Amino acid sequence: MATAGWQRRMAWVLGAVAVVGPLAAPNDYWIGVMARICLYATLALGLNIVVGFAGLLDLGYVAFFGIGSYLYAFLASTHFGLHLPFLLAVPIVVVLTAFSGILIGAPTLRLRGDYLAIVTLGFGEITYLLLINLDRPVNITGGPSGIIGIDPPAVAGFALSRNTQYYYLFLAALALTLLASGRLRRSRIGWAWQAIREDELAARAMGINTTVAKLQAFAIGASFAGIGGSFLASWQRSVFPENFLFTESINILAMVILGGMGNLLGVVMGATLLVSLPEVFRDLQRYRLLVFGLMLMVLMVFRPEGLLTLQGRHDEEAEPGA
Amino acid sequence: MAGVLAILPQQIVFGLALGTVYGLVALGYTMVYGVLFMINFAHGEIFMIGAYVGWWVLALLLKAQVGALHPAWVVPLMLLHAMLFAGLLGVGLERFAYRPLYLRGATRLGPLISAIGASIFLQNAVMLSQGARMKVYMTSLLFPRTWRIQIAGASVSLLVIVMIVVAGLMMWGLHLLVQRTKLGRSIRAVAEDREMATIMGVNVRRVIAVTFFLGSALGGAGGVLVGLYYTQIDFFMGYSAGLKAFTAAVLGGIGNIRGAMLGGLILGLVESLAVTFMNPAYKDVVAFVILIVVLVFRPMGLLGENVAEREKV
Amino acid sequence: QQAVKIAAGVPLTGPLAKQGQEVANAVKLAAEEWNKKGGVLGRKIEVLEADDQGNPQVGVAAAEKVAADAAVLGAVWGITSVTCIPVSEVLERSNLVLISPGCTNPKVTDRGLKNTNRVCARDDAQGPAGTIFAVEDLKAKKIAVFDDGTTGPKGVADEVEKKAKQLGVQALRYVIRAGDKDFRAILATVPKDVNLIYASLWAPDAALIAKQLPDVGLNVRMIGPDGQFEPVDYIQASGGAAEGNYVSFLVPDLKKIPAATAFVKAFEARYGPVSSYGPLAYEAANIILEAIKKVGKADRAAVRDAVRATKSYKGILGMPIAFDDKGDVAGGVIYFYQVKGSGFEQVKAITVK
Amino acid sequence: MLKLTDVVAHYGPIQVLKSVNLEVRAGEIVCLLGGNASGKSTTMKTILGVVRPTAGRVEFEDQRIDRLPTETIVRRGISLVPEARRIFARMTVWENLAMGAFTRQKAPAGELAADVERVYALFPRLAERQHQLGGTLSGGEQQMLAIGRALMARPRLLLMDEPSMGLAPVLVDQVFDIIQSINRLGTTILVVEQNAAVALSIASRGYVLQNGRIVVHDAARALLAADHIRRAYLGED
Amino acid sequence: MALLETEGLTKDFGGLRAVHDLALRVEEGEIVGLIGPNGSGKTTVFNLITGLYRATEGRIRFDHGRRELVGLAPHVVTGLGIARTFQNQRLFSHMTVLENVLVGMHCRTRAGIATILLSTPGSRRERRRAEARAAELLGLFGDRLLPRAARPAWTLSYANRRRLEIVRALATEPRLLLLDEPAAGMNPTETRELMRDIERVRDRGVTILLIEHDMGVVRVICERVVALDHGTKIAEGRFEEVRQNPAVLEAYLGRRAGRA
Ligand SMILES: Nc1ncnc2c1ncn2[C@@H]1O[C@H](COP(=O)(O)OP(=O)(O)OP(=O)(O)O)[C@@H](O)[C@H]1O
Ligand SMILES: Nc1ncnc2c1ncn2[C@@H]1O[C@H](COP(=O)(O)OP(=O)(O)OP(=O)(O)O)[C@@H](O)[C@H]1O
Ligand SMILES: [Mg+2]
Ligand SMILES: [Mg+2]
Repeated sequence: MATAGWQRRMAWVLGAVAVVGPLAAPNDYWIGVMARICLYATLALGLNIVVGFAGLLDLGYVAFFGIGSYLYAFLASTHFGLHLPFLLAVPIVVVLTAFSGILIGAPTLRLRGDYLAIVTLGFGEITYLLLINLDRPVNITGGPSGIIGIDPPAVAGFALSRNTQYYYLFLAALALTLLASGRLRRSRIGWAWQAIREDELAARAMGINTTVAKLQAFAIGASFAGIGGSFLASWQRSVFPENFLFTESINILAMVILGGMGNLLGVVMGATLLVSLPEVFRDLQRYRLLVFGLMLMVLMVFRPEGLLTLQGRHDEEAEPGA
Repeated sequence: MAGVLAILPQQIVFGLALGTVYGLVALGYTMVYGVLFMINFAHGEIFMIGAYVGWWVLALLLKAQVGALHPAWVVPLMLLHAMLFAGLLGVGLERFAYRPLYLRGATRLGPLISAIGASIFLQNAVMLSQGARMKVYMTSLLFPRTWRIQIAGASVSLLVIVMIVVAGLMMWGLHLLVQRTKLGRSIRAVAEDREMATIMGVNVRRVIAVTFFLGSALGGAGGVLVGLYYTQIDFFMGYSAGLKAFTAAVLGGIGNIRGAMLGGLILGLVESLAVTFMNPAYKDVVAFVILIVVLVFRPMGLLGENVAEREKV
Repeated sequence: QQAVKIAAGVPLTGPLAKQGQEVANAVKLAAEEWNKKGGVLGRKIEVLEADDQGNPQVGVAAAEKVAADAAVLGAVWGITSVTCIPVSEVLERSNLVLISPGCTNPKVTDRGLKNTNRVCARDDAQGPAGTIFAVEDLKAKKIAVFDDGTTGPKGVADEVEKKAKQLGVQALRYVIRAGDKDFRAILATVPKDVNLIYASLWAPDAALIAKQLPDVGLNVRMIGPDGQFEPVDYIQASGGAAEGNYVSFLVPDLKKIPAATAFVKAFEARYGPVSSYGPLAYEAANIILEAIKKVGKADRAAVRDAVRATKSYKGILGMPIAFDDKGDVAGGVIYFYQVKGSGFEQVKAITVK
Repeated sequence: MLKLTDVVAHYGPIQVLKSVNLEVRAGEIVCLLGGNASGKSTTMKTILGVVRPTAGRVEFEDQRIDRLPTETIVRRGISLVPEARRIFARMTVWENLAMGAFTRQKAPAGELAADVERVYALFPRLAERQHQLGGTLSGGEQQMLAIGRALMARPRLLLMDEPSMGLAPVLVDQVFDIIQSINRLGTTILVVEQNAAVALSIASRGYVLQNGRIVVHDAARALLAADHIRRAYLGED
Repeated sequence: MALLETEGLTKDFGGLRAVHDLALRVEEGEIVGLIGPNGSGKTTVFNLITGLYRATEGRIRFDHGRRELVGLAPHVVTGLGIARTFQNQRLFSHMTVLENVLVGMHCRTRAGIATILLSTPGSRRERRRAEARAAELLGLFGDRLLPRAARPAWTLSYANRRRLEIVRALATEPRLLLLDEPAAGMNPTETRELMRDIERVRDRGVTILLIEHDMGVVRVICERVVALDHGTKIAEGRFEEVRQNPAVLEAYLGRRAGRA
C-alpha cells in the first residue's frame, strides 16, 4: 500500500527528529514537554491495544496508570522505606500491573461496547477513591496527600536528574512499546483481537478463545501503563490521587482516537498533539482550555477517522468485474 | 441500629430525590445514545447551561420586580426557557460538532472525542462569561421552607414532589413518543441502520436533530430543577452530574428510556443507603460495585433488552 | 528594558478556578500598584499566569515553563498542596522562590526546601486551634467532622480529630465527595446529640451543609477553616443559614486595618468580592517584590534567600510577617470569626505553640 | 419512467459503474443480469441516491433525480428490496412493515392496516410472527419481510435486488407470482435476479451488466434464447 | 458411530420450538444436504452444533461418539474440528481478505505473547507458514479472492464475501464443514463453479453438511439429504427419494419442483 510506505518513511523521519530533538529544544521546559509526549505515547499505545486493537472501550485506563505509579512508589520511596533499584522495581511493577489488568478485565468479559465502558470507568473511579481513602485504618496509599520522596531512576549509581536524561529514558521505552505493539498487531494474537473488535461472535465461531484474548489485551495494555506509571512516579518524585482522575483516562483515549485508532504512528501523533497543544496554548492563560476544547472539535471534524486511518480506505483499485 | 431504622424512611426520600435528578439527566443521555450510539459527553454541560438559563430568568424577574413570584408560573417559565435554549444548543452542537463526523461515516468513537472537546469548550465558555464563582438560586423566594408534607415518617418538601412529578411526566411522554409514534419509530430505525432508514424515506438528519433537541431540552429542564433544589450552580456542575447520569443510563440499559429513570432512582437510593450503613467515604465505591455486579449478571442493564441472547446468527 | 516577572501559579480552569483566579487577580493588583510607583529594579513588573488546573502534572509543566523564563524572579503558587509539592521541587532546581497562599499541608514546608514559603496556616495549626476554640469556647462535647477527601480539607480534619482525642472530646468523621450537591443523606446519619460540626470544606459545600441541616432536623453551629472566609460563597450562598457559624483565619480583622481596607476596595472594584485568598496572595506578591527590591538585582538565589529572611514585614495583614526556617509564618496566631449578618466579626485569637 | 444515461459511480477512487445506460418504461418488468461484482447492486443504490453518480444522469418520470437526497427520491415513489435483506433487527415484524409505509404520511390508518393484512396474506408466516423481532427471524422469513416492507410503500417503481435469495423453492415460485401480480396492478419493476431463467420468463426486457457496463440489452425472450447468455448466466453448457 | 450424530436435539425460543427431537447423522467423507422450508430450523441446527446456542434438550456427538458437544463453547467446538459459514455473512469487515483467513488459523497456531514479542525464529516460521497457507486457501476460488487479498473485506461483492467465508472456515482445518446457503447470490454458472469447489474440499477429506435452497446444488453434490419441517425431520435419503416424498413436495418444493 502506498500510504503504508509513506507512513513508514514518516516514522523514520520522526524517529530521527526525536533523537536529536533535545539539541534543538530552546530550554528544559520543552525537553520536559517532549519527555511527557513520550510518556503519554507509551500510555496511549497501551490503551490502543485494548481500544484500538481489541475494540474494548476502556474509560478507566487511568486505573492502571495509577496502580503502576503507586506500586513504584511503594517499592522505591521513603513511604515504606523500600528502595528497590529502578531496574528491579520497574519489571515488578509491570508484571503486577499486568496482573491488575487481568483482575479488572475479568468481570467485564461478557460486556459489550458501552457497558464495558461504564464498568471500566467504574474501576477507574474505584481505584481513585481507594487511593484517597486507604490511608486509614493503616496508611497504605498516603491518602489525598499522596506519597512523596520517591527515588529517581538510577542505573549503576548514576541517578537521573535532568529532563534530557528522562527524555531519552522515556524515548527508549516508547521505542520498545512501539516495537511490541507492531509485533503484536501482526501476529495471531493481534488478528484475534481485531476479529473480536469486528465481530465477537464470529470470532468465537472461528475458534478464538475470546476470554483469553481479551484478558491478554487487558494485561498487555495495563503493562504499558505500568511502565508509564513507574516513569511518572520516578520523574515527579511524588504521586497523588489527583494524578489519576477520570479526565486523564479521557485524555489518553482522545490521543488514541484522534491519532487514528489502531494506527501506531497515529497514536504517537495523537499523544504529541494532545500533550503539546495545551502547552502551546499556555500563554492564553484563562482561555487555554476553551481553545483546547474548540481545537479538539475542529480536529475531529476535519479528520473524523483520526489523523492517520487504519486501513487506507481510499487506496483500493477496483475489483475487476466478472 | 434502631437509630438507623428510624431515619430509613427519610433516607429513602432523600435517595429518591437525588435519583430523580440523576434520572432526568440520564434521559437525555439515553435519547442521544439511542440514535447515534454515541455517549454525548457534552450532555452534562448542556444540563449545566440549562441551570444557568433558569438562573437568569429568575434573576431578571427579580430585577424587574414583577410583584409576587409564584412558583406556579415562575417555574414553568424557567423550565421553558432553559429547555428551549438547551435544546437549540444541542441542535447546534449536533450540527457543527457531530454531524460532519457521522455523515462521513466515522467510527463511533470520533464523535465521542468531539463531544469531549465540546464539553471542555462549553465549560470554559461559561466560566469565562459567567465567572468562576458559583451562582445562587433564590429558591427560598419561590418555595417557602414550610411547604413540606409528612409521609411515613419522612418529611418531603414540595419541591421534591414537583421534581418527581416533572421527571415522571417527561419520562412517560418520551417513552410514549419513542415506542408509539412514527417519529419514535423513525428514531429507532435511524439508530439501527441509517442507510436503510433513508431508503424508507426517513430524513435522517432531521430525525437526529430532533432527537438532540429533545434530549438536550430534557437536560436543560434537569438543570433548572437541580438549581432550584440545591440552590447552587457553577460551571463545573455538569461534570459529576453527567458522570452519574451516564452511569444511571447504563445501569438501566442504555437507550432505554424507562431504564434511564430506573437507573437514576437506584443510583440515588444506593448512594443514600450506602452513607446510612457504611463509611460514607466509600459511597461511590459502593455505587460502582453495585453497577458492576448488576452488569455482570445482566450485561445489558436492568431494562435493556438482552440482544446477546436474542441475537439471530 | 525587559520587565521583571512574577508568576501566579494557580488553577485558572477547572473546579478550583474561582479560588485560583482570585489569587492571580490579587497578584496582578499588587504588580500594578508597584508599577504605579515605578516598578522594581527600575523595570516594569509583569504577572505571568500559569494554569496548574490543581493537577500535579499540569503544575509541573507550568512550573518548568515558569522556571525557563529568566525574567521570572518569584512565584505566588498554589491552592492545593498536591501541586505545591512537585512544583516547589521544580522551582527549587532553578532557585526560584515561591510563596503559597493556600497550600496548607505540613509536608509543603516540612521537606525543608529553601525556596518554599507560605503565608497561610498549616493544617496542623488551624485544625488544633479550631478544636481548642470549639471545646473551650463553644463547649463542644461531640463534634462531627466533615471533609471532602482532598488534601487540604482532609488534612485539617485529621488534625481536628487528633486534637479532639487529646482534649477528650468525641469526634465523628464524615466524608463527602467534592462535586456532590446533596448531603442530606449523610447529614441524616449524624447523631442528634452532636453539638458542633467542624466542616473542613470549601465555602460552597459548607453553605450547602448549613442550608441542608434543617432538612434533617439538626440544629447545630458549624465551624470551618479559612476556606470559608467567603462573604459571598459562604454567607450569602447559605441564604442566612450560616448565621452564627464560625470561621478560623490566619489574619486579624481586615476591616480594622486601613491598608487592608484600601486593598479590599481596590480589589472589589475590579474583580468582585474578596475571600481569604486575595489578601494572602496580595501579601505574598508584595513580600516577593519587596525582597527583589532589597536584593537590588535580578538574582533568583538572592531573592530566594531574601524572601526567607523576611522579618517583620508589615503589609495589609496587620501583623508583622516573618518566615521561620522552614518557610512558615512565624508566630502562628489563629483568629476566629463569627458570621454576623453579611460579614464576619472577629471573636477570638488563639496562639498555637 | 426511469432512465439512466451514462451513469458512472465510484467507491472512493474505485470506478464501479463505468457507463450504465438503462431504461425502464412504465408498466414493465425489467431484469438486470450480471456476474458477481459486476455492479448490479451498485446500480440499484445509484438509482436511489445512496451511491452518488459521479457522472451521467438518472431521471425518474422525466425529472432528474440524481442530485436529490435519498429520502426525496423515495418519496417520489421508488422503493427497494435491498440485497441481504437489511431488516430492522430490533423492531418487530409489524414495525418493520410500518416503516415500509413511512412515506405515506397522509394515508388513513385503515388503509395501512389493510395493506399490512395484504402482506400477511401473501406471507402467512409473517402474520404468525408479527410480534417477533425482525432480527430473530430465519433468513427466508427476513427476505419475506424485506419484500413485504417494500410493498408497504405502494411504490410506482419497485427495485428488487435478488428477491428470491434464501427462499425455499415453493416461495421462489410464489415470489415471482407476486411480482407479476403487482406488476399487473400497475407497479413497474426492475429486478436483479440470479435465478435468471425464471426472472427472464416473467420480464419483458433484460439488460446484462458486465464490469460496470451494460453490454447487452434485448427483449427477455431473445436473451433467454441467446446462447452466450445461457452459458454465462443460466448455467447451461 | 458416525462423525456427527445428534439425538433428541431440541431447541425452544420462548414458546417457539425451532428444532424438535432431531436425530441427524453425518458420516465421515459425506456431503449431506439439510433442506426444508423457511424457518424450519436448519440454521438453528448449525447454531446448536457449533455451540452458539445451547440445546434445550438432546445430545450432539462428534468424532464417532467420542465427544459430546452440548455445553461446549464455540471456540472449543471449532478447535475440535467443526467450522461453519453464516447465512447472514459475518466477516471481519475492516480486516483485509488475507487477515480474515489468518484469523481462521488462530486455533491451529501456537505462538504466545512472549515468543511474538521476542519474534523468535519459531514464531516467525509459524507466521510465514500461516500466510503461505492462507494464500493457498484463497487460491481455491481461482482469481476471485487472491488478487483482492489485501483489500478490506467489506469492499467485496456479496458473492465474493460468501466465498471468503468458506475459505475462512477452511482455515480452521475442520473435519466437518457446515455451509449455510453457500450458493445464495450466485448465478447458475457461478453456482456450478462453487459446486466443483465444494467437491474439491470434500476430496481433501473434509466432511460437509450443507443447507441450500438451490435444488440444483443439492441434487448434484449431496449424497444424502435430510428434510426438516417445523424443526422435525420429515424425510431422509438420496435426493431423488426425498424429492418424491409428498410431505417434502407439499411443504418445500412446490409445484415446479420437477424443474430442479
Ligand atoms: N462499499 C463499497 N466500497 C468499495 N467497493 C465496493 C463497495 N461495495 C461494492 N464494491 C465493489 O463494487 C463492485 C460491484 O459491487 P456490487 O455489489 O454492485 O456487485 P453485484 O453485481 O451486486 O455483485 P453480487 O452478485 O455479488 O451481489 C465490486 O467490485 C465490489 O467489490
Ligand atoms: N433467536 C431466536 N429467537 C426467536 N426465534 C428464533 C430465533 N432464532 C430462530 N428463531 C425462529 O426459529 C425458526 C427456525 O429458524 P432457522 O433460522 O433455524 O430457520 P431456517 O431453517 O434456517 O430458515 P431459512 O431457510 O429461512 O434460513 C424460525 O421460525 C425463526 O423465526
Ligand atoms: Mg449484489
Ligand atoms: Mg437459515
